[in-house]
Amino acid sequence: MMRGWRGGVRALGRGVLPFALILIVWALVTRAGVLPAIFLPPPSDVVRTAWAMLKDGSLWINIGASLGRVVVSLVISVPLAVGLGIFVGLRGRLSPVVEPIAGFFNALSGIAWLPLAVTWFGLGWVSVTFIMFNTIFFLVFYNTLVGVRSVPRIFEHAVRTLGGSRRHVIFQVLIPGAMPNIVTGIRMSIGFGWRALIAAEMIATSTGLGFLIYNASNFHQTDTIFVGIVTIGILWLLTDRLVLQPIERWTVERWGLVSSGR
Amino acid sequence: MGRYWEITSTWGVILTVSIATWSLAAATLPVPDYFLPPPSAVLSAFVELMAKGMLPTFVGESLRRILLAALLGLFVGVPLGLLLGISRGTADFAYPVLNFFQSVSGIAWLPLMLIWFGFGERTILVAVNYTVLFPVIFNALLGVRSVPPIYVNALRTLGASRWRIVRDVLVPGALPNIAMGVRLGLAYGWRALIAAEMLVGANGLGFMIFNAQAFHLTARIMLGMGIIGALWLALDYFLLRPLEEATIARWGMVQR
Amino acid sequence: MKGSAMSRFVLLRHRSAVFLLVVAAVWGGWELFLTMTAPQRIDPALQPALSARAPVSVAITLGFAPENFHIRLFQSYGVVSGVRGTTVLVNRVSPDDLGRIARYYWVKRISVQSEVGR
Amino acid sequence: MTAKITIRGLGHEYVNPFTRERVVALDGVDLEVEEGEFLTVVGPSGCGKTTLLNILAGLLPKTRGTVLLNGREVTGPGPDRGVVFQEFAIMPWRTVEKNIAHGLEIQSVPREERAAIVRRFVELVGLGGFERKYPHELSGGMKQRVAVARTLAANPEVMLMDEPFAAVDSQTRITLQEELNAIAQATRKTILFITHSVEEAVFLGDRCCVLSGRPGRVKALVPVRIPRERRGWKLLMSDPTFDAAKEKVFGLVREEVGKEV
Repeated sequence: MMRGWRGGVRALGRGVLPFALILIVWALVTRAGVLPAIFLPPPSDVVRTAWAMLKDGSLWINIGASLGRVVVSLVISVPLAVGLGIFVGLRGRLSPVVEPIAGFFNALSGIAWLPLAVTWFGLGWVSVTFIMFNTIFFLVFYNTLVGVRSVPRIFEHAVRTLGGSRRHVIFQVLIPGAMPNIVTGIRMSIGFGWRALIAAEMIATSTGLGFLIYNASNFHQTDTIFVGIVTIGILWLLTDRLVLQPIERWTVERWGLVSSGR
Repeated sequence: MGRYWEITSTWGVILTVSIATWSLAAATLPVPDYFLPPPSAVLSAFVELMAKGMLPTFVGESLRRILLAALLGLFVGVPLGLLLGISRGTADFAYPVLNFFQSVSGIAWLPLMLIWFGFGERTILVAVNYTVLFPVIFNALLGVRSVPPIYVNALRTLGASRWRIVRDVLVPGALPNIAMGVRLGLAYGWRALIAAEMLVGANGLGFMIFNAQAFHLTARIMLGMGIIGALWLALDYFLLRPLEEATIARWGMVQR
Repeated sequence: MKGSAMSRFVLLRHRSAVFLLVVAAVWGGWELFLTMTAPQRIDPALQPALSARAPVSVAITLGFAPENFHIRLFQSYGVVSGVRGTTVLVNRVSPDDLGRIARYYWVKRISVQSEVGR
Repeated sequence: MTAKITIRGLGHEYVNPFTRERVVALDGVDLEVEEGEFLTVVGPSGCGKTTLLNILAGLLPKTRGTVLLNGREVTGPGPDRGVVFQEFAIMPWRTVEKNIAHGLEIQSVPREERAAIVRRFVELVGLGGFERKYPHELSGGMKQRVAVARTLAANPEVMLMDEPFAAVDSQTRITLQEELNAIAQATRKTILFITHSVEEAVFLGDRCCVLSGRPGRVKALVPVRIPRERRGWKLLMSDPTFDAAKEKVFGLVREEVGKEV
């Protein structure tokens, strides 16, 4: 039943109606000349700028820079975080202590690391990637750790009584059992990581969508700002639809599990 | 060996080892002093900033802004989300718009707001409240839409009025999602606040650590980071988690 | 709170309520403390100016050399005309603002500017 | 011929790690289970039934006493002692087929042989057509059937069952009991079945072992001399031997429950 409602909404959700309406209102407001152009440029300007930026490649460069950082950080930190999360999760003695500490760094993850990163690595892509890595790593590590520890012991007993060794318990019980939390951790880490990246790019680099928008505001190029903002929105919707939902559907929903990720 | 002893000893070991390595690294690493100040420097930074009255102001300003956003989120965001969610028409219209605006992080709007509101308190407030509000509204709407229809139909067969259905089924049913929306909104909001304070340069923890970096006062950066993390854990443990437990535990509504 | 009915009493003992009460108490107590201790920081010589409700130029002495934070803070109350070691000279401060400045616990003393001399 | 399972002087104490409080669960249990026998264990709640099973399964280290399987000391969990738990301990992330084959997979039985065994037990427990389903798509009764099939597929020396039908509605329970009876007949497997229901214990068991209240001790062993083939609910409704055994066991358990309160 829940699937029916949500599916129905999403089907309609893809409808263009709402956005068309907003565009019309936007166009009317700007034509009426109530606001100066630097405040709210007409949609036609934004489209023209977007087209120009696509043609001269500047938009692609910035998208590439931002997405590149996301992918690099994900590729490095997710496997490391999942591996360490499971390793610590197995250590009954270690994990009750590491969990609150990981919780603290989880709460701290994000832009709060920027000043320290800049102190250590100076302005530039190293600091930004460090912030991305930090955000993603701790979110995934914490959720994996919690996930491993929340797998009901009954499954472990079941495998043991089937003659399963520690290896079987890890790969056939703990990892799949922790999967809902791991998936939540990854989903959250991309959400928070993406936001941290945009903020960090505004401060610490000279490429990327965050920088594009912030720099445009210094020159009052409001149309470029809107191009950047719309791009960020679209990129997130694509990531959500093409990456996050398939992972979730393939793992968690198929097994009918619900995760309690934080 | 009792469990208590086991846990406390592990805590003891981890804390002493980490502080020791930190101090050792601070003393021996061939880097300029400001790179890695020892724990003692962070402590003296705390004492200094308290004596100078700066820390209470920074913490006070940040807390004021996030709590304001939380109140706004609860008393404006939630009702708005429910309102939009109740009738299918508004829900189907609002869902894609909210989904888009929720995916554009508050910080991405900051440059535009700098143009609209300039480098001041208003820009920070708008950025933070935007970041908190949209996940709250979005999840409240989602919560209402994901209440299984059988509950609605059950009440309808009892001849319940539309208002009663909203009050007795839709709102309680949506509570777990609302709690999650508030939690997510504030998590995003807290980070957007720190970033906004850095960019706009108004008193607050974000500004504290960003400004400290300009003067190579790394001890203050670390102190600020510690407080940012600790404050969130306190907010989470004392306010957000109970909110979530109250909603989910009360109705055992972990929707499959 | 295993989903059992939340009776009024249990609600109050719950950690959220306790946390809010403690925060409110600490904050209230602190504000009260500041309000109580504020008058001691104001130099009696300033009383006539205060009662005259006219803006006044003052010298604010701190326990430490002021940082940019403090200068900016005082600028929101009046015109900062100079800094002498741990003293900040602020002109045209309204009596109400003076009362507010007096409440900062890190302010040692607020005295009439002329006494300290340009 | 030595007994399949020999338990002598088995005792067990739970020590609360925080408060150091000691609770004696079992005190001097002596019991023997013959090859191919269906022994049911019944007793008041808290008499250590599950503790006994967990020790036999090797999941719980015993405080004292000896536990032998085919004459060899039991040390840890192993495939020779299959266990069906009260909660549905089948993996939510595995299909019915993969769950049943789980034990065989662990013992690295070749794929084709595995598939054949799984097919046989899917039919035996009546799960035909559900092979591709995931546990969250099954009813409680069907989940427990998967658990039984999984345990039997691993071909253990002994099957230990910890109140497997407690969390199932009464109709399904009766069908599961009849099916288990048929399986016991077909496989001649040695089964130790823990239950709190006297009726279930007498219906299923060749012998009923009644445990005393805490600390658990073997109070009595009541034989149920009814051939397996005649054990069907319709038949037993009016069978004097069944009623007599039920009365006896019920009396013994009542005595212990009285002491408990």
